[in-house]
Amino acid sequence: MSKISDLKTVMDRIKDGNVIMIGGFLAVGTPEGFVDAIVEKGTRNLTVIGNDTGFLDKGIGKLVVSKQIKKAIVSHVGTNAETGRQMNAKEMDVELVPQGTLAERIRAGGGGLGGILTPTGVGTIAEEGKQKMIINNKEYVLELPIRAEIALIKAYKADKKGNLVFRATSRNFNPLMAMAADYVAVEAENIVEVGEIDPDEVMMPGVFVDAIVLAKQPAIDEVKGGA
Amino acid sequence: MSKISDLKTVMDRIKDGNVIMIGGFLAVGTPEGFVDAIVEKGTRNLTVIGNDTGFLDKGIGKLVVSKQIKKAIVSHVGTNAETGRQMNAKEMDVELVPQGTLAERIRAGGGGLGGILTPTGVGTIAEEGKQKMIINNKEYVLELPIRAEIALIKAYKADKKGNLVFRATSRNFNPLMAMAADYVAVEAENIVEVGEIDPDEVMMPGVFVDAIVLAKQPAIDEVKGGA
Amino acid sequence: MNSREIIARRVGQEFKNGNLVNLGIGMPTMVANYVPEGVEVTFQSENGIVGMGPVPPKGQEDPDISNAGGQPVTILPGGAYFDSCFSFMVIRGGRLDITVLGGLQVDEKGNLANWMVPGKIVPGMGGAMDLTVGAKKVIIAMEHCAKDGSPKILKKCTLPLTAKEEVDLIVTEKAVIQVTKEGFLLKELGPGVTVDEVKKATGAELIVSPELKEMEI
Amino acid sequence: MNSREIIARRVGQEFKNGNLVNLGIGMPTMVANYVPEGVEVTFQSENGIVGMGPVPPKGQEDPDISNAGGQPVTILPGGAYFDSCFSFMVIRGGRLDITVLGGLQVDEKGNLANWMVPGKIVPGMGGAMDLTVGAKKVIIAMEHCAKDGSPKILKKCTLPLTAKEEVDLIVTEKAVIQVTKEGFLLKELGPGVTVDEVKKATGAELIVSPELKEMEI
Repeated sequence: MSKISDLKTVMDRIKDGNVIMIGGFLAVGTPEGFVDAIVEKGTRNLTVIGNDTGFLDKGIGKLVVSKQIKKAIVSHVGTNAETGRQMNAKEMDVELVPQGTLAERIRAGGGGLGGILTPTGVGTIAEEGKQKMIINNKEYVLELPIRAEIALIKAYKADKKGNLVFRATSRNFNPLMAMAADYVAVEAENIVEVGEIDPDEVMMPGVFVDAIVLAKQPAIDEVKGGA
Repeated sequence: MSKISDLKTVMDRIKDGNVIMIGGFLAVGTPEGFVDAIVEKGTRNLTVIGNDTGFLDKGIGKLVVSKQIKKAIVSHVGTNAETGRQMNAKEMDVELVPQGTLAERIRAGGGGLGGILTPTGVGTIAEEGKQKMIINNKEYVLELPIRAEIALIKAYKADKKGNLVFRATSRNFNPLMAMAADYVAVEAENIVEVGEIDPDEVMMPGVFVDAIVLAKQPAIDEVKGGA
Repeated sequence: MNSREIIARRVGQEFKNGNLVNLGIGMPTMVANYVPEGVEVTFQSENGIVGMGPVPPKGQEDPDISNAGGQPVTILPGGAYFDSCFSFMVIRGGRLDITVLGGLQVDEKGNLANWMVPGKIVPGMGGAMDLTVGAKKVIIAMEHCAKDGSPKILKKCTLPLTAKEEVDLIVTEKAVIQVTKEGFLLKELGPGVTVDEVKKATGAELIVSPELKEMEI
Repeated sequence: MNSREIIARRVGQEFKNGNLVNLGIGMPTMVANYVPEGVEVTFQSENGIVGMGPVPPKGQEDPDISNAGGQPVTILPGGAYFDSCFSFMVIRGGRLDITVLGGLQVDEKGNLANWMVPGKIVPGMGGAMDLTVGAKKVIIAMEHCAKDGSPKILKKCTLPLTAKEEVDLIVTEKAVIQVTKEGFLLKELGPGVTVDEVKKATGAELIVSPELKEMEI
């Protein structure tokens, strides 16, 4: 059962008002082809979960500029002035979450946990409205799981069953998000046959993946030192 | 700064009464050389955290037979009759923890979390004495982190900085335990130079590892299909 | 056909194309041999493997490749290994379609007891508590009665529970019984078994399905 | 030597052999250039890299290898990559020796504010809240005063906090100040700077160390 799909099939799943996770860290490891296709499609009122809102012309930032995001749940927006403008003008809602907490909340959503207790954010705005608990004389904030309807992630290599390999720091949030959504679409730089990825090399088993789309631009293997 | 060490140095760290995590799953991926050395040393009153108590002659079971364990925190003891006997005779204390919860508790201990909420064990003995919480209309048990003074783990390959690669199902609890102890010693089947393991191939970065000891028996690479 | 084969064959029929399946230790492991033709399922085991293949021929075992029972297995092309924490994220995270487990007792609320008999045998729960809570469908594969002939399918479990209200289906050599809000629904009979025989061997009320039939195995 | 270089040089002296260090975005990143000779430290960045090497020569950047500021970096032999969740387990889990961050305000309890100015600029906390809570030693590397000359080292922070009571050391171009239970301890002066100058530029009481000396940079 091959999971190879195409951009149109993936885009057909994305509707106005969806909650979408998008991988990447300051646009490193962001599935730019998927982002461009959403911009083109013009889907509106999206809730987007990601590490940051990228740049005006790169990463999640393109969806900010095109005003398709109703709410962003991210750890950082400082590299995209338009996010700040829309946030101040109350055109977009931004929930800022400490980066490690964001990662753990996505993981909890993916792993069926009801939440995690983290020391991060104690005594700051980040704890506001949240339950706090003292465990072994130390204060922790209870952080709740996040899931999405759709996760759009980027991989370096995928086999046709959806087993994924990420590369260098483009891994970041991608494997976490692949676990935490009802429908997971992967933009892969390389697609290989089943059996070509060693079982110990797999970073995300295909059981979490629903659709694989070959990235538009071919992998620049001269730059990346070969597959 | 090489972390290559020897069995004696690691054993010198282990004292009566220590809390020790030992990797492996029914003796697959257990550092048998370390276990044998503890038996030989005769350290007593140990608290041992592991997936199971192995067999009479394999894995953690050898420490049960030699009566060196005061308390075992494990998910399963059914493959070692001596554990059952000592448990019933109240010679050893056994805390049974659901396997997924044990894994998450060790991870929480390693990652600085105060605990996690899991649906596992709700309505069973496993929830007794624990706080329960309702999140989004679903019941969860609050499970607390576990750490150890020492973790003894098994790796397939280590470089001299302690970067580790595990193999097949011998991975199991080993990487989790490597994060959750004050002193982490690795029994490695193969030791290679720094730089020989690709940064994307590393399953556990060396920052968590304190000592590496070459496994006594050479890797049976014919059986294992080569390094 | 012996009881175990009847059970294993019938459980295999529950698998749908593309399912991710976990088989418990013991009899459930046998089900791997009875996946219906044309159905492709992926087996995972909680010790950290997905895409598990059959037991290797004698002499070709790899000491690093085993299932959760510690038995040597193989891995199929497209399989993957991972650590124990990740393994249970798959299990609890909603991607595991079916878990097949053995049982000591199941009651009409769907409660399961299969991990200890106080004072007698306490093997531990292993991964069973996580599997029952996590899998979309929990199938209990067991002989209908205990060795002493006493019923294992009860109004209320008397042994310590593995999971509360998680069992979906019970498959024995005598019957296929679904756990419903109204109670146990008897859907199929074992080869040559009568409704009365099932009722006598069961310690709870049974609703007999209007579509009751004999297992087609 | 300009202010930034003074600060970066002095922070580098805090590194001990074998330390695992995280450098924040901006000025803290400069510290990588001033690790004292003979001291071997390992740099990690929260986007998922340990064993980070210097910025690559122009034209040799790899688009998949960057630091948490999005800048191209390299990886040294013995380095490793991992996902964001794992990255913060390293950070919160007790294996990160030092984090060097910039600051808007630090107060005498060791509170830090460095992630927003309400109504003006709200870049977000990124990984700073986790880093301050997780690292064994939190060093704030910043210019002593704000651009308008107002003090950033205060009795009590007025901006929203990044972390409560986590700062260990402040290094500015004018002074090295340790956060102690008794308050700010002035330990070292910047090149040519007097105690009075530091006091004037600081919005909190300073305890002058009996061993006060000029930075040796």
